[in-house]
Amino acid sequence: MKPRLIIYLTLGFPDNEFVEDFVQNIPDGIIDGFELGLPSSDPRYDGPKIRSTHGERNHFSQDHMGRVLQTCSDRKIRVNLLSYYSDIENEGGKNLQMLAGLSAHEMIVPDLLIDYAEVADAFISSLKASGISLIPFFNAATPDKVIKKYVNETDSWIYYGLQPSTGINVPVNIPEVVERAKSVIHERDIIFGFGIRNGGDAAEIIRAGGHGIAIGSAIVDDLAKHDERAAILKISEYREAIDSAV
Amino acid sequence: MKPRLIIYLTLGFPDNEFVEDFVQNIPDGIIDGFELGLPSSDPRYDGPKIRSTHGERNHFSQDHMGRVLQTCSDRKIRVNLLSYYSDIENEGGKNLQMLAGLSAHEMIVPDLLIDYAEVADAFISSLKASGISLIPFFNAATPDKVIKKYVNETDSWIYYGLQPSTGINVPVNIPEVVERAKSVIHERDIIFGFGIRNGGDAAEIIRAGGHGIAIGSAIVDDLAKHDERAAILKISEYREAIDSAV
Amino acid sequence: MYQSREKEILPEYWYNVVPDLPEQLSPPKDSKKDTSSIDMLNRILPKKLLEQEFSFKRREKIPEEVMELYHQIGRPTPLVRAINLEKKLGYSGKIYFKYEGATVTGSHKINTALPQAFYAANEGVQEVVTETGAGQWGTATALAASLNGMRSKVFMVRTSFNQKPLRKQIMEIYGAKVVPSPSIETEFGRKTLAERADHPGTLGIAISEAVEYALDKGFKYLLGSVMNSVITHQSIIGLETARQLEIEGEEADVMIGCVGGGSNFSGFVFPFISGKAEMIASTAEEVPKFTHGKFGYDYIDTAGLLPQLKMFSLGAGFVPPGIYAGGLRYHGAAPALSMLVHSGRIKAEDVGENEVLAAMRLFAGTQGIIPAPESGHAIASAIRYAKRDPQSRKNIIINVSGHGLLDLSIFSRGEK
Amino acid sequence: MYQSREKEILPEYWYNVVPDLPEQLSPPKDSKKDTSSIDMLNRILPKKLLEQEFSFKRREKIPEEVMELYHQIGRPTPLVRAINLEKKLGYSGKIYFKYEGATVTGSHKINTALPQAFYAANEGVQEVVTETGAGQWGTATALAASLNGMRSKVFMVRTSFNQKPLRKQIMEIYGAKVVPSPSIETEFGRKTLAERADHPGTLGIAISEAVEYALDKGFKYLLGSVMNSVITHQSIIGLETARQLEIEGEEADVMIGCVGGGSNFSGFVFPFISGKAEMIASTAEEVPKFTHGKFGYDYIDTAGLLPQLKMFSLGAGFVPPGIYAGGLRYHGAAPALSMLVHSGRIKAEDVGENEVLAAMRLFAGTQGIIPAPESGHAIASAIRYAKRDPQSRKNIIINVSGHGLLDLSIFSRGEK
Ligand SMILES: Cc1ncc(COP(=O)(O)O)c(C=O)c1O
Ligand SMILES: Cc1ncc(COP(=O)(O)O)c(C=O)c1O
Repeated sequence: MKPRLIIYLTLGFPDNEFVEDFVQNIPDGIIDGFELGLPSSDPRYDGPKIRSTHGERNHFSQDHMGRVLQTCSDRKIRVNLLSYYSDIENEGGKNLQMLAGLSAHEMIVPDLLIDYAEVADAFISSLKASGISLIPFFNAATPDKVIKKYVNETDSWIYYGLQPSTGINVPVNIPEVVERAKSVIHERDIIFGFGIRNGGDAAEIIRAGGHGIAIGSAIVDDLAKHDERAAILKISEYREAIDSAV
Repeated sequence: MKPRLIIYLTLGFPDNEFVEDFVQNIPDGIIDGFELGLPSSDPRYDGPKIRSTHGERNHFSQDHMGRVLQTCSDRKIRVNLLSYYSDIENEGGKNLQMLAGLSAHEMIVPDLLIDYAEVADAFISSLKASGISLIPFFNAATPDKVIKKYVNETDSWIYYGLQPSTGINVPVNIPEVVERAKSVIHERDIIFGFGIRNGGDAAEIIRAGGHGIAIGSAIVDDLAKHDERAAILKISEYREAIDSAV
Repeated sequence: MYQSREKEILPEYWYNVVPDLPEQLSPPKDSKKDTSSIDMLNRILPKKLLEQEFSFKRREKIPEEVMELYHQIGRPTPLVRAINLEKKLGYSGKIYFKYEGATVTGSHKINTALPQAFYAANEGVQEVVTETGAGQWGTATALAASLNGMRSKVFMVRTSFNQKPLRKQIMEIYGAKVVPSPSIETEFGRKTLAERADHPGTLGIAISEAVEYALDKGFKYLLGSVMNSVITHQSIIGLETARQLEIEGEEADVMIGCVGGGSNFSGFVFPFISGKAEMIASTAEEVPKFTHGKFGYDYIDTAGLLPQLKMFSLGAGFVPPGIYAGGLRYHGAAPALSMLVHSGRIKAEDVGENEVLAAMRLFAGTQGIIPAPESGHAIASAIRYAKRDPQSRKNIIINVSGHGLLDLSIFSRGEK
Repeated sequence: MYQSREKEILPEYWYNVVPDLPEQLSPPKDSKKDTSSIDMLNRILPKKLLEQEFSFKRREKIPEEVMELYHQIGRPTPLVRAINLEKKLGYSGKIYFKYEGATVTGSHKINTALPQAFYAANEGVQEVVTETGAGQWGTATALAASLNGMRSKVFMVRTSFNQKPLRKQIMEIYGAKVVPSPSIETEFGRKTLAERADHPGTLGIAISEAVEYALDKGFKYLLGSVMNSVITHQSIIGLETARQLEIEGEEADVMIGCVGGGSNFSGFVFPFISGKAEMIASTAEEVPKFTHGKFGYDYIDTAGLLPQLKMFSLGAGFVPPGIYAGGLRYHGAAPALSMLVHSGRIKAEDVGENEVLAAMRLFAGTQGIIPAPESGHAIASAIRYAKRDPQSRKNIIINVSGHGLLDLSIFSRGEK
């Protein structure tokens, strides 16, 4: 199987126009999907890089999100959304209703299973009712029981964090992390993200049996500089790294 | 076998006359022998009772000893002598020459194997040359090797101390002491002495397998009082105790 | 140590409870907007330690060299049936205690100091630095550094430094440089002293000085409690206990330990977490973190240099009274332990000074061991438990985290 | 303690060397003309102890109750391969140490305090009394009394009493009444104080007070060293060592210990006496009993209440300097040990303070243990031995008779 490459963008960063152009311009075939983050007032599991992309929430507009999703849909690029549950909760489910009408049918909620475990089951049900699957977000700190429970309750692919949060670069033994994830999660694709520093890391994940990788912090600096070329070049390098690792 | 009863007397105590009468008057058959101590200026392995009988050395005379030995010889009472090696050494073997001419052919030298081990072999030879056997004196503190060596080098009976020295009355487990002695000393009679406090102790020794007992401190008070009758009565009681223990 | 057959008791792997928790642990939180206090750990912690801190492998192989050091410093430690204590209490069940005071430095702290120092030495570090309050952690660090051929530096809370000359002395014998904190060796220390020249010091200040010093000099900083990796290392206590109970043919019905940062208690009970044993965490009445603290994010250190953790805390600014049990004065408790107390799996209770001193005397007179005052809390809680139902046949297992030979002075104050 | 399998190491019998000596031991000698100081022992010593003192059975069964107490206080103690020390010294052979500091009272003294107290309690005694110099023996006695349900009283040499408050404290925690000696509680004490009100005390005076007090009140007196029975009890050290070496598959080539009264050393080496191991007794340069003492009869105590023994002695009136190693200040040495030193079977050497302190530091930094200053002599002698021939492949076995946690102050004087 061809390894998957997913690119994380925070909606509205560095500005709406850049993001909309970027999803339009990215060459065919080099990525397998976008993960689009809804800006958060408290992106507390993110490191300083990604935190900086959330900036002020008013960068973001529903129209902007709609346009980005439309482009991806037109270009047949798979998309999933990312939103902190704390924001969803604050907005009383407004986003959820909005999302239901869109072409993104998968969603990551990084704090859901950690800080809101007590409402997770109900939330997953209401997502389902809106036609949206939860992409479970796990990492090394997720207990086996928790992984098994939510693998059971969902049907999408799995997002597995290498680092406990983005932007942290603590030493990680990649083969061990992949092995642990695969020993608990069966028959589901596992995409690894958070703290993949370079092509070497990416290749190591694939060699160890990961189904794909997700990249975010790595291109934040290029995006901040509005340097689309540089970002796309970097993405191609990751593509090459994982493809040649198979 | 009839158990043996040996009575210790210090020559010249309480005075020459008393001792000479005593060996003359003791009824036939109640004892198996006398052990005659040569008064010592330093009877250091004796307790206060026996120490008091040594008193001043000038109580003692060779003539006195000769008379006592003669009486015993006449009465067919077996006799052995006891002398500290420190005295023998001081007197440059004078006693030894004297003893050679007498009818006492056995001798105990309590400090020989302890404080004079380095000259013991030579001394035993010179005793032999004078026709005298050493009665090895052992006790609980005598190492196995030492016991074996001197059992080999001698041929008389064995004197085995219950207490580390006379006049000490520390608690003693009589069966254990006798058992130990018999486990190291084979095919030789073992007479137990030092600290036999009463008929009960005496009987216990015989019951445990001892071949006889030696009594000393027990009659010192009677001797001091010149009370021959009381001493003989006490001796008879020991006789009875050991005889009935068989 | 000690016997080749004791290798049956000493495990080959540490145990990390995280994969077996009922819920997921909240990650540490960066306290600052633009820099990462978590990333900063890369500069002060040994790489391998940091990896352990965040990898949460259920089984973490104990390096062979550390294994050898564990043997040398007295592992496995004994599990002792406290027969005399049982008799004295008239308790019908059995009371066992795991005795961490049997290590050469006198407490469980060496269990984590050794691997931390080993990892640091392995990375070519020449000197390690840490802080100490009561002195047990500084002692363990000093020896661990010496055994791994490194220098060590200990920032010791000034009041302790003055009150516990023996602690200072033992650290120096092990080769450590001990400085009273606040000191003039760090900016933070100088600032603090400028504000108050006779500042008595706090653990928070000492941590800040140690971290600053490590950052400044490129040395590594060793941590004594609270962190996941520390608790993983301390699992050796519970793993040994499990094997020792197995050998005895017994099961743990009730497990009791004391909680400062939570390392000895967690290390003791976590290997039993999937079983049915009742677990009681004993804390100081004067520092009632579980009974009066809040469960939420708070700072590890007072200066806020280190990340925030989700834990029970009385507030990083909490100023504890100068109690007899210096090791229990910490404001918070390890995240996994906090979660399990929060969920009710682990019970918590507070014990006061007089009850603890009486328990220590009783233990000394019956078992011969002068426990550390910290461990005295565990013993006091166990005595409470046994007295509540003397007819019970439950096996009570106590963790006696250290001996109190260098803390004897506490017997001169308080109850006689 | 600790593990059921450790029962393989703990022997069932004590060993008395006397039946295996090359020559016969000279009996104790009464010092007085008309009374027997040996008989007097009947009044102050437990009956069973006195029986042991003079029965010299090669194997003496350890009572079951004492066995249980031995387990409780930490027996068997560990035999540790001193790998770090070997490395530091560049020694090609192996160095092991038997660690008596692992007992709960911190030294070998508890090995004999327990049976003595047990025998006393068995005879219905309510209180035991003893003296202590450095404090280790008093500590052991205090705990042994407490464990056997008796009160205890300790006459502590006044200088120690003042210099070692921790020692006093630990004895009191164990329930002992500690009085500085000379005291006003005995006639001998009052007499001594009348002559000199600020008398610093000596071990001799303290023994005399304890004996007088025991005679007066009908209590029993416990002895800490020198006597045969004490050495028999201490044989548990060597017997365990023998089994531990067997388990390790090793033999003892050189055995080294320190000598005060001779109990730890004798207990350590006597079970090996019939073998080929080289044996070295290490004494303090300031108390050179073997190298400068006389082999002959001398008093056990200064006042001459107890019998004379044939031993190496510097004279019962010898006034030792107030050295760092209080336990080595005794003027004599046990008779069996003295005989074996006299015969050449056991070698003796003196070590001075600076060498000992350096050895203690080296040991602490490599093995993590702060040894008792007494034990420091054994370690210093072992280091000398290893340095003399680093290429040797001999197994050196050291007896580390106690820990020095309550003696840390000695490091502040002398060499830095
Ligand atoms: C002997 C002892 N026990 C317990 C503690 C408390 O720490 P923790 O809860 O991390 O085990 C300390 C801390 O200094 C200690 O020294
Ligand atoms: C730790 C320690 N070692 C050794 C000794 C010396 O005594 P002994 O020679 O009887 O073992 C003492 C005596 O107090 C001691 O406390």
